[in-house]
Amino acid sequence: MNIHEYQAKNIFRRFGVRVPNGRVVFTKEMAIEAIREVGLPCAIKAQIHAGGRGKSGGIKIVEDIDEAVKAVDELLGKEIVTYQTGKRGKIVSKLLIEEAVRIKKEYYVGIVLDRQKALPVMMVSPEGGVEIEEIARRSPESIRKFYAFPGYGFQQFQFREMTYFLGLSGSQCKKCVSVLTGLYNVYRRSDATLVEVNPLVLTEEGELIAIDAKINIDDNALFRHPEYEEMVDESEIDPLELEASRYKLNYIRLDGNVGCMVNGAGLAMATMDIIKYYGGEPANFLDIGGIASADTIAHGFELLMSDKNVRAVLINIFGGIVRCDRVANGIVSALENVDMKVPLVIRLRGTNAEIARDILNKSGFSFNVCETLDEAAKLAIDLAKS
Amino acid sequence: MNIHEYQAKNIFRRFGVRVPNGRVVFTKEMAIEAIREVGLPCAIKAQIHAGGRGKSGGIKIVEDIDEAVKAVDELLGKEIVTYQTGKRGKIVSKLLIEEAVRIKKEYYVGIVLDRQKALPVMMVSPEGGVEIEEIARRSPESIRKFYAFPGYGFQQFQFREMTYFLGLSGSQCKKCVSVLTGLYNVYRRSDATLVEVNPLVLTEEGELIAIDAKINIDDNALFRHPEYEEMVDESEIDPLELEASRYKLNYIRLDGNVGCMVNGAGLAMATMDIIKYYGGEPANFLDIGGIASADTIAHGFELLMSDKNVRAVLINIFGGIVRCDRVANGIVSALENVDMKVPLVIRLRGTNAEIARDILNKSGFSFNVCETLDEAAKLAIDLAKS
Amino acid sequence: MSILVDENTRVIVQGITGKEGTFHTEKMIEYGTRVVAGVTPGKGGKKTDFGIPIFNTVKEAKLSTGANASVIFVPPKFAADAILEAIDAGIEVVVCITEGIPANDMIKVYHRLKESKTWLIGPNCPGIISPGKCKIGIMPGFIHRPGCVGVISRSGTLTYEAVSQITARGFGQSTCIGIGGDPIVGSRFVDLLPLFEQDRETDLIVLIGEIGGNAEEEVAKLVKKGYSKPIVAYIAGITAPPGRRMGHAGAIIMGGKGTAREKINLLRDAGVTVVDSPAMIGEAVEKILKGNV
Amino acid sequence: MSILVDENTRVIVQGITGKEGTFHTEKMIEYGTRVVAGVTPGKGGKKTDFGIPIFNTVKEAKLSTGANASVIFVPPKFAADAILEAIDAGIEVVVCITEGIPANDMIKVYHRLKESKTWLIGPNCPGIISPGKCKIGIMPGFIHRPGCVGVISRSGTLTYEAVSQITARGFGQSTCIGIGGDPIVGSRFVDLLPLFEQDRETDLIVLIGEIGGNAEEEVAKLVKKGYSKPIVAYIAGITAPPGRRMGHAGAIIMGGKGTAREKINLLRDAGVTVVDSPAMIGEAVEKILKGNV
Repeated sequence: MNIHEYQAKNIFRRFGVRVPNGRVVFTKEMAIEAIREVGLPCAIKAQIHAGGRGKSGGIKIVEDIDEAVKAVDELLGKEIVTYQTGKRGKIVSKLLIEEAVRIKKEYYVGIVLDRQKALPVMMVSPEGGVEIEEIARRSPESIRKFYAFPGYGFQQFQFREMTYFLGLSGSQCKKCVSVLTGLYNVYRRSDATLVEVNPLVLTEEGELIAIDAKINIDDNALFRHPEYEEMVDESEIDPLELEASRYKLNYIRLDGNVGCMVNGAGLAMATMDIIKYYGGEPANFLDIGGIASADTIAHGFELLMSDKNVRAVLINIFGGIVRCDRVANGIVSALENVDMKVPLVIRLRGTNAEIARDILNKSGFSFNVCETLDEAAKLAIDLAKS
Repeated sequence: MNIHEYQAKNIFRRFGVRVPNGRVVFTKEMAIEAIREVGLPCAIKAQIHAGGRGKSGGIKIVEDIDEAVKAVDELLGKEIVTYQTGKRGKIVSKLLIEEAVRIKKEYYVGIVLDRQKALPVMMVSPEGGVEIEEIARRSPESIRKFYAFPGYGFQQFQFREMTYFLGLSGSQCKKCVSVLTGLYNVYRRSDATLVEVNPLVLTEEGELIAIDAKINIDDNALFRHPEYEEMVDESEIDPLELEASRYKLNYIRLDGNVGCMVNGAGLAMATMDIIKYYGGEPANFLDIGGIASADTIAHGFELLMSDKNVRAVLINIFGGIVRCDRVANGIVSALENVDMKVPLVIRLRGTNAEIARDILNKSGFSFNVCETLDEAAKLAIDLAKS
Repeated sequence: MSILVDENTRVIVQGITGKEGTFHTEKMIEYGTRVVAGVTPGKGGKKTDFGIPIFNTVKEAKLSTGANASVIFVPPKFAADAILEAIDAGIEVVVCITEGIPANDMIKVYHRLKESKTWLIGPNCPGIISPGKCKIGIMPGFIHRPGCVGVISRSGTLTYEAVSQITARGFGQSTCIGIGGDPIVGSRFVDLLPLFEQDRETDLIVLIGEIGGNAEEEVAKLVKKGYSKPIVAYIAGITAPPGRRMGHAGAIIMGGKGTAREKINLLRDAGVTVVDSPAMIGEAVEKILKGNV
Repeated sequence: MSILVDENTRVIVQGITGKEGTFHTEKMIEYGTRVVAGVTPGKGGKKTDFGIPIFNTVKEAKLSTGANASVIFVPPKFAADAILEAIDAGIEVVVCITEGIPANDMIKVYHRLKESKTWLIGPNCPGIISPGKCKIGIMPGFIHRPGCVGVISRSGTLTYEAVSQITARGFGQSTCIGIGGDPIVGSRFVDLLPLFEQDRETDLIVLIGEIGGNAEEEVAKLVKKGYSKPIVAYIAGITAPPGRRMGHAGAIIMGGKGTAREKINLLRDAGVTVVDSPAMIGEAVEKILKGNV
């Protein structure tokens, strides 16, 4: 689960990590009031769930009120496209107005789960301010990794080693150990999968402040953290994806024209891949779950039909535990309630696949029933083009 | 650090472990008021720091008010001698008045540090109500041990296994898992070295209640638990031992007549042992610490002189880092301020031991200076007898 | 032969009285798996409709029935604890079907597991099957047939697709294992490949990977050091957009690492036959087994 | 020869700028120990009065000086962290002098230690000395002389007593180790006895035990299985009352277990020469070494 920068900063505050004085606003009026309160110069930051926001003009540092108003106008209600948003971008509905701090030095601190060691890893670098991938490319020796102790987390000596690696000295060392401890506590107590501060800055005044803040929460652990549920920003989620999640469907909207409906995430990705392989473009990822019921199939159809880009639909179901004849009946009964405007290619494999084909053929609806994945993919692409 | 049963039960309550309704009282009047409040029948329990209290008459169950008053009279202000108190016993200055519960079944639960595995171990037995050592002798198969996971403590499945081993079933299982979880939380969050409930009882009403409660806190971890400092009951500590602890001396009063003053715990025990070996009786254990200063020596003398049983004193100092001549000077200057009424045997070994002997011999005080431990022990015993 | 499970495997079902547990226990028994006990705390002493005895704890179940494997159908909140219980009881092969276990819970399980002798398959996986001998999990048994192809996969239905392609071409499987799609799984590709290497019945391994993590990169390293049997691989997710989660917690690309393209290149470089389309798995297997490469 | 430390051992002092650290660093250098670095966070870059370079972290100190041992004079609150830092830096022999470390902190250290290649001596111990070669700790160096007796002990001054008896009879020591009096120590008797067994220079071991715990019981078991060198033992605390703590956290008898009498009986039964009085240690050593048993 993603949360906004301003929400992450509120959590940081609770764990004793300093962040700039700031306010979140939703309107131009609120923004101007906030700018007066926070003072100038200040930072105006679009609150959207997508990496690469800075590079795409989503963050503006302004010196005077005219500049500030101009920045607010340029951001609020506008679309920002980053490498993570896809072509459609994200509409900015919230701004964080923050005091500007006088930066002496920028650091990077990130905590993620290391899958290979099955342990949280803390990465620190004195080369903060640019993306960690870029630091890794430009000066890999400037990143150092520290692994938690199983069951005991990070130790004080590790925080000290990080501090000295960052090049801090004197009274700043204690402050830095305390910031790093606080960030790890955020990670640990939130069941986070990512806590990232880039940059953590040393100010001219000698304070350590988290200028940016990113937290991802482990969705599987949300039952332990009811406090985070209210942080979900539904406006951030594609409306179709939001609807899908209500039906426990796994849907991700893409930019192509071949709609896909598949059971299982791996098979769904494979179906997208084969469409691409034969020169088509998948319109979405849609996993209706290992067990395909009539209900989930009906909701899946609705989703696909809501995407105006979809010109053909490919259904690829591997009937394992669930019998294909039941799936076929589900498709037929779903079609009775959904207005299908585009051609439909169906491929059913597994138990009772032949009975299923009979059911489909006799249903009165017009389908293209295929045997193999190859055949189905090629046909769907052709139909989408015509 | 030891705490009283009533204090332990207050901690149990905080961690959700049920204990009987009760009040701690210091006078007969308070006791009678408490008995009225708690109701009859009730339990009247002497609050002293010593095991074996039950067997020595320190716990009385009374049915009516006459019995109750009699029990209070028999306990309050009286001395209780158990196998742990030594001959002198403990004066009872506090009573715990508790409602009597209708016991259906008694269990044993104890959590201690297992030194060999370096892990907390939970021991449970369905044969509660008698001492664990006795259970171990009578029916070792009725005790089962569970070890914590390093860094992660005990797991839910272990609490379930304990519960089923105790023979609980139905709705009592959840209650039992919750009690066991609570007890482990007491252990963990208090930095305890021992948490023991004997008996944990199943009442006729189907509730699980800790009838007794014992907690020992790791002295070394007290800095993390300022809340426990106020629980120290100085009236429970031998006045001499209390004074010793103020000077950071390690003093334990025993029943013999040869006072010992030694640097180092091992050497102090060895000195007691050799006195016993030659037929004498040590009056105390006194470790003045690895480094023997004039100050600690002076305080040591005061302690020994306060024990009226002491008929001779043996000083056994191994001068290692600290030079013996300095120790000798310390002894001489201490004697100038302390009135020594009994003969003194001194054995100094280590750096500058010969210079030290000269200093002692020329001091004007009458000493018996010995070379070997053998010689010193024999002489001290002889002097104590005469 | 086969790996990890065979006709002598005796299985405990943890969470046998739940909906999933009941359903799949029936399916496993139908397939011929020797399900000898169930565990549901509080229901010890009872029996299932099929006459399988239920116990309160895994230790009791093991002691009474001599079980050496267990399969877990326990809700995600309690699943890590169930795995730890099975490990602690000394169960040799533990299969955890449960999806949605918190990563922090799995960290705890993982490090305990590595100190034990238990093989954990999953979580969030379809399970393990040695066709004709033993099925522990939720895969459709009928698509499999005994044979010489070992299958390991991070995916569920995509594995069935691969298996059915292999079966359709007249070959069978020695053992098929879905290792699970979570960031932390009990057994990784590189843990299991040596078992297939030692298994006399396995002539070729089909490996189904996907974007995210570095399980496939580890395989490339292992194979490069020398692996004596041919591997046919397919890596799903070449079209997946970066930073988005494709169903599995595992199927996410972070910052350019773990892309399908990188994985494919590394595997090919190590000598693995990587097919471009998921429809080509069966064909590639046939080519190699018939010596037509 | 000797065990664990010798003339090539290069020592870091953790907490070198504290009162104890400063004092004993001087004493160690006087004895001839190669103290190559000190660690005090925040004082990195400076030097001590003796010209020893100070570093902020153990890793830096090790990297700069090639140290392979460390000794810890850090207050009890921070001592466990200092041990973990030394283990993490790959120091081979770590000696922790600090008294009063919480048991829970030592549990953490102990399990990390067992996964590492580090030998930890202590905590709450006088340290280790290979006479004439290297002294790491707080024992008075002058009472020792090089020789063929290995000494291991749970006690401090009582060890000095034993050593001085051995020296007084004209013998010397290969290595003397105070393992510490706490409930959890890094190295136990049974961990170290095999090293003495393999050390060519050691002909006999003097072992000083005490009440509490089961370190001596473990020794009895080990010796019973076969130990090739003679052991002279003394167990302190035969007069100690039950349930009372005698200085060390370790010296406490719980419920009849760990009494001196039991330990003595078990050791004798295993063939260890246990002396009745602490004054008889030197005599017993002489008898065995001169073949007068």
